[in-house]
Amino acid sequence: MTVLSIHNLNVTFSTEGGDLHALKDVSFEVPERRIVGIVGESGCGKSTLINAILGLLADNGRVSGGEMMFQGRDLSRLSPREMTALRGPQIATVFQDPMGALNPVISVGRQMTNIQYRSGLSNAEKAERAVAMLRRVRIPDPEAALARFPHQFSGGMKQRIAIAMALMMEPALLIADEPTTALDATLEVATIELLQELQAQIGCSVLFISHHLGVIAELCEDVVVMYAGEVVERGTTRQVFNSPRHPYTERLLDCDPARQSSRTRQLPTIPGEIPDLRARPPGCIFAPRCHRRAPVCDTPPPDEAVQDGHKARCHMVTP
Amino acid sequence: MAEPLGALGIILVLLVVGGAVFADLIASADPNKIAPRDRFLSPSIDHLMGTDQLGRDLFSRVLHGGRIALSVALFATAASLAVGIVLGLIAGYGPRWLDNLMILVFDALKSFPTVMLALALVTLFGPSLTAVVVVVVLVNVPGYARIIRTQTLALKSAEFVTAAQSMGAGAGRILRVHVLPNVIGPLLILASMDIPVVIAIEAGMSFLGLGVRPPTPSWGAILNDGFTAIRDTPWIAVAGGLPIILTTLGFTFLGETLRDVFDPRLKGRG
Amino acid sequence: MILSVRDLQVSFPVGRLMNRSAILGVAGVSFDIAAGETFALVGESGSGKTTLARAVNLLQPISAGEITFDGKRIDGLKGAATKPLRREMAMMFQDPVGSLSPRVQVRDIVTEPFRVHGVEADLRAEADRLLSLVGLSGDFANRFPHQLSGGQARRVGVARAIALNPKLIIADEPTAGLDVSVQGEVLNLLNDLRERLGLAMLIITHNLHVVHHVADRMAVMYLGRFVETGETEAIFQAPAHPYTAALLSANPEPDPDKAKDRISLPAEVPSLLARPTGCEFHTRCPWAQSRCGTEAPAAQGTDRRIACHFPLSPGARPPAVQETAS
Amino acid sequence: MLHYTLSRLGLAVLIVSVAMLILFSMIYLIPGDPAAVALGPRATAAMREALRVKMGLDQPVWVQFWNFFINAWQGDLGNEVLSDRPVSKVVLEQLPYTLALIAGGMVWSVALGIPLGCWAAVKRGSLADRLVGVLSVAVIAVPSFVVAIYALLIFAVSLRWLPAIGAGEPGDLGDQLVHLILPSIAVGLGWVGYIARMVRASMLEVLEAQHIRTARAFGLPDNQITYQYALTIAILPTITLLGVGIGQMLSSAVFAEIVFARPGVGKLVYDAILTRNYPLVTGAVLVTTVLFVLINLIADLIVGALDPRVRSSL
Repeated sequence: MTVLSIHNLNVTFSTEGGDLHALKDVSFEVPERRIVGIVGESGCGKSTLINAILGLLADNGRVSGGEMMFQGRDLSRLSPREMTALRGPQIATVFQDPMGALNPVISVGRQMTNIQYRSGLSNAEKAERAVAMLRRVRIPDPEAALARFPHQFSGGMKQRIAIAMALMMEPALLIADEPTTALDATLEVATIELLQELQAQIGCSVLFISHHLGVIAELCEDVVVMYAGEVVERGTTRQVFNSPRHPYTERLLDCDPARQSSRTRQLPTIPGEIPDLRARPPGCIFAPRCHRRAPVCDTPPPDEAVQDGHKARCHMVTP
Repeated sequence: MAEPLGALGIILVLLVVGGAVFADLIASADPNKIAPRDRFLSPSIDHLMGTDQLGRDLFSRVLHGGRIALSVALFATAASLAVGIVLGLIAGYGPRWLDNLMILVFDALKSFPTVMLALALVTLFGPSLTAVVVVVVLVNVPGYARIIRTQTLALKSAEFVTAAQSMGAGAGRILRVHVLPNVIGPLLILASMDIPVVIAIEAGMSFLGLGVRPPTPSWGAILNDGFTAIRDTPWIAVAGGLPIILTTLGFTFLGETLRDVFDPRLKGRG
Repeated sequence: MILSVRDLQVSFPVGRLMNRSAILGVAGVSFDIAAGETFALVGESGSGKTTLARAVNLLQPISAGEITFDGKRIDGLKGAATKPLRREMAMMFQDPVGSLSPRVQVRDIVTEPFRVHGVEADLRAEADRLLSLVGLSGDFANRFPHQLSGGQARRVGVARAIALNPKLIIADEPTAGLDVSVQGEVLNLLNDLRERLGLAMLIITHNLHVVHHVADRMAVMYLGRFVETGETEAIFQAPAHPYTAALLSANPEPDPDKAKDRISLPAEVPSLLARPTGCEFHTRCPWAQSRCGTEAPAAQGTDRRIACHFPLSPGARPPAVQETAS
Repeated sequence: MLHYTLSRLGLAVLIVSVAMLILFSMIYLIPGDPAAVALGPRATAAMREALRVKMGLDQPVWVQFWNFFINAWQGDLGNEVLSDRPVSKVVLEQLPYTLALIAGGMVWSVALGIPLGCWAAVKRGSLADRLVGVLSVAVIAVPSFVVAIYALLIFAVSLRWLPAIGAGEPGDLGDQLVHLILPSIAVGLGWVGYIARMVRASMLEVLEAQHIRTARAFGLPDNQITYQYALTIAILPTITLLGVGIGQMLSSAVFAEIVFARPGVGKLVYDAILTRNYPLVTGAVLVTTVLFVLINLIADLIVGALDPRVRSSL
């Protein structure tokens, strides 16, 4: 069973300099009870993808093709009202910035009961659920925490409260948008362990977005590698990290200084810049920076299956 | 803000400025020539806006009044800007105690209601154009200095300023090269939007008889003449009020459009 | 020694009128940097590493200790007296774009040190020379900072730092805000320049892996103190302080088969207002024993200094965690 | 919150003190002899000297300021020249008329401005938004005394719908309210625009915030997001603005009182200037200044009470 299945998703923004093709033919699946990681550098389209799934694209953006099937329904065809009903109880989100994610003038308890407005529970029951959830994310003295305001918590605690809010309604899918990036490394570890533990208990699927390869490797079972608005490679984490087939993935993994276990004075890099998405090249999007470039790369690359579930969008891949 | 509004603003401003600059050519009548026989004439071909209680041609007085309004506005705004920028930079970059002291004085100055301050000043120094300019400067400077001060304070801890300090650059160089170019833009836009406010202050003080002295033509003074005789000769009040409305609207529309074009971040502020 | 720091303390006033007190952002640290050497300060937010760097650069007044640069005491210098020093010691700031003045062209940014210090030079030629040193073409001279990518802006920052051939460069988070594929470029550039120009460097970072490839020696900071100091390679081979070990494990190799052996630290970083008693790390240390809560450990050793009662043996794993999942 | 209240109060006292110092300096800087000015040209040298001693003008500057300062804080603003009554009493007699006028202007401009601004922000970019934008700018631009005179001309002189002068029969509330209509239109019109713009701008800013995105991601209904999550924050700068606005309305009130021949502090000061009744002028300026500072203090305290971030900051 898949919870979310995205097929050939395209997103376009109209800008003053012409249409910006932010996502091009993005396809991947989030199976039930699995953690899928999306990894990519800045400008790869991670945020656009989340906004598209949540139906929160900016006014000048639109889904220009493809479908996003969530529990049998295409998210891009739902009315705003139907979308609103899905967000929260079915698809919950944790955002990157723990400082800004909570409303500064509404108490934590009020915010946590507000989001249960569809549950039909009494106020006391809602508060009880909120306390139980805060206890699960290890907020000390959860009853007292309900009356407090976000600025009275540390960054790490705010992020745990945000996680509690997201998982309180036991959603089918949790989208985590770089939830640990703003945290210190040692806090990051604790937050990831917490996410893992709660996911196992609740049994939801997780779409985990990060630029941090180490975190993805630890947390995720499947991984989707994005570059300039395209999915260049996807598969299980083992398949992609142990035998990357797309030159970009290969290079990206090389670049991670953590991979260079022995000391080196010449670290690998990827020369060049991400192309202008207003004028996508007709062929492979990575070709201008690719070390294995061939004449055939000027034509659109196929989404080549390497082995079961492992796909790379590259001419050079031979199964 | 829609572009057509900007166009309307430009047209209005050009009309007022043109009228003021070419006042002598457009209106042949002497704005100060008293003609007892022509008192209270209603608008006609000879007197486009009619005449006032002394028989002076209102159209001519309105055009010449534009000169007073515009020159006071430009001079007073420029003076406020110069003083405000210098004080704001000092408060923002100088020592903490000086900043606190200056802010206190600014707040105290701002706590006088504008007209009350004007009334107090004029009582003490007598009505004159200088009094108008002093009032405008006293009213504007606290606000301008505060804007510059707040932004300077924010930039003071910006990395590029710290970088300049770490390089050994002195306060003068830092303020001139790294701070001023980054803070002056929004202030210039806000100041240009304050021009109609300054015109209103001049007209208001002249209306109360505290600005320009008769017989110098001023829109506020004409409005006052009209107000005195409002029941019998309403056109004088109309003649005095209309240019004020058109000018303030023109400058405001123009300023809004300029701001939206140059600095969209400021949209809806002030 | 190009730089010697002894028992440096930086304190910040906190509270208002009635209950005024001070917290120690840097609580007494000592280290040396030899000419041509790269020394790294590693720590998480609030560890005091940036404060320490700013204090060394005389951007932050110190409350105690000595700083000796190139044989001269520099702590306590003020105003114009600091100017000659600023030619010799250049600082690079965290934000690649934000540390460049937004309304100034790249050409004038990289040659600003010449103007500030009144050095006569053909500024146009100097700008081209500096840009080519950091691998940027002359076309960049006419750009403004917002027209640069993060990596390009970082290169411009490096060019400005080396403009007057300083003896020491202080780099605060040189790879912050950059993508992994660009981080390598910047680190390679720093390594390259260091070899060509014989610079000494003080690098401040939260990312241990950055340190691994550029620093000769390093210090790990926690709550304003050094917990471990030594040769980079030695520390990476066998971290001896539990905090170093936790930091090292927090940034694992992207390998799904190896990633699981992280050391997870319970609780959050204590507030500087309420420093723990004894060893200040004992509230979060998986190896802590009763002695750690009462007695502050003194730093042991000469080249390799460790402030811990029970230094780890190589490859140590945390003792079985009693109850983290309650 | 207590700390916040006390520090705000302390600041207000400080500001009023500095304002007194500024006012005193202005009086002291008057060219010529205040006693001579007050008594007019026909006074003898002996009379002037007697008044100088009575006014304390023979003492050193700092003693003069200290006396002025202490007396002013005790409510003693001296006596007015014409009837020798205490200035504070004369001003306080007129104050209720001015306050009624300001309250009138404030009430209708808030009642219209806040919903308009909210509406424009929610319908961002629509024709309605643009219309509200243009109208706000237009009413802000036109000075209140011009509005007053045109309102007088149209509604009182031409149409004769509303009374032109006075404050109405004492004791007749209905008559007083009718007399309040035109002046409060003049005083409040520009503020409809200010408030609408401010509410719109801060609403738009808040609606962009990360926590609003979070609230949407939790599927909260749009109305709740707009009114509970966004407006509660967006209203805070508007409250501060209203504090400032009352100061500006004090200015507009001067004109409105003169144009509509209403009693009030503005009319009082204006008449005092014409009769060279200087103690009355400075006294009235000081009273309105204190009033303005007080209102801003209240606005700050309201913002503090509504914003938990301020409330809990010691």
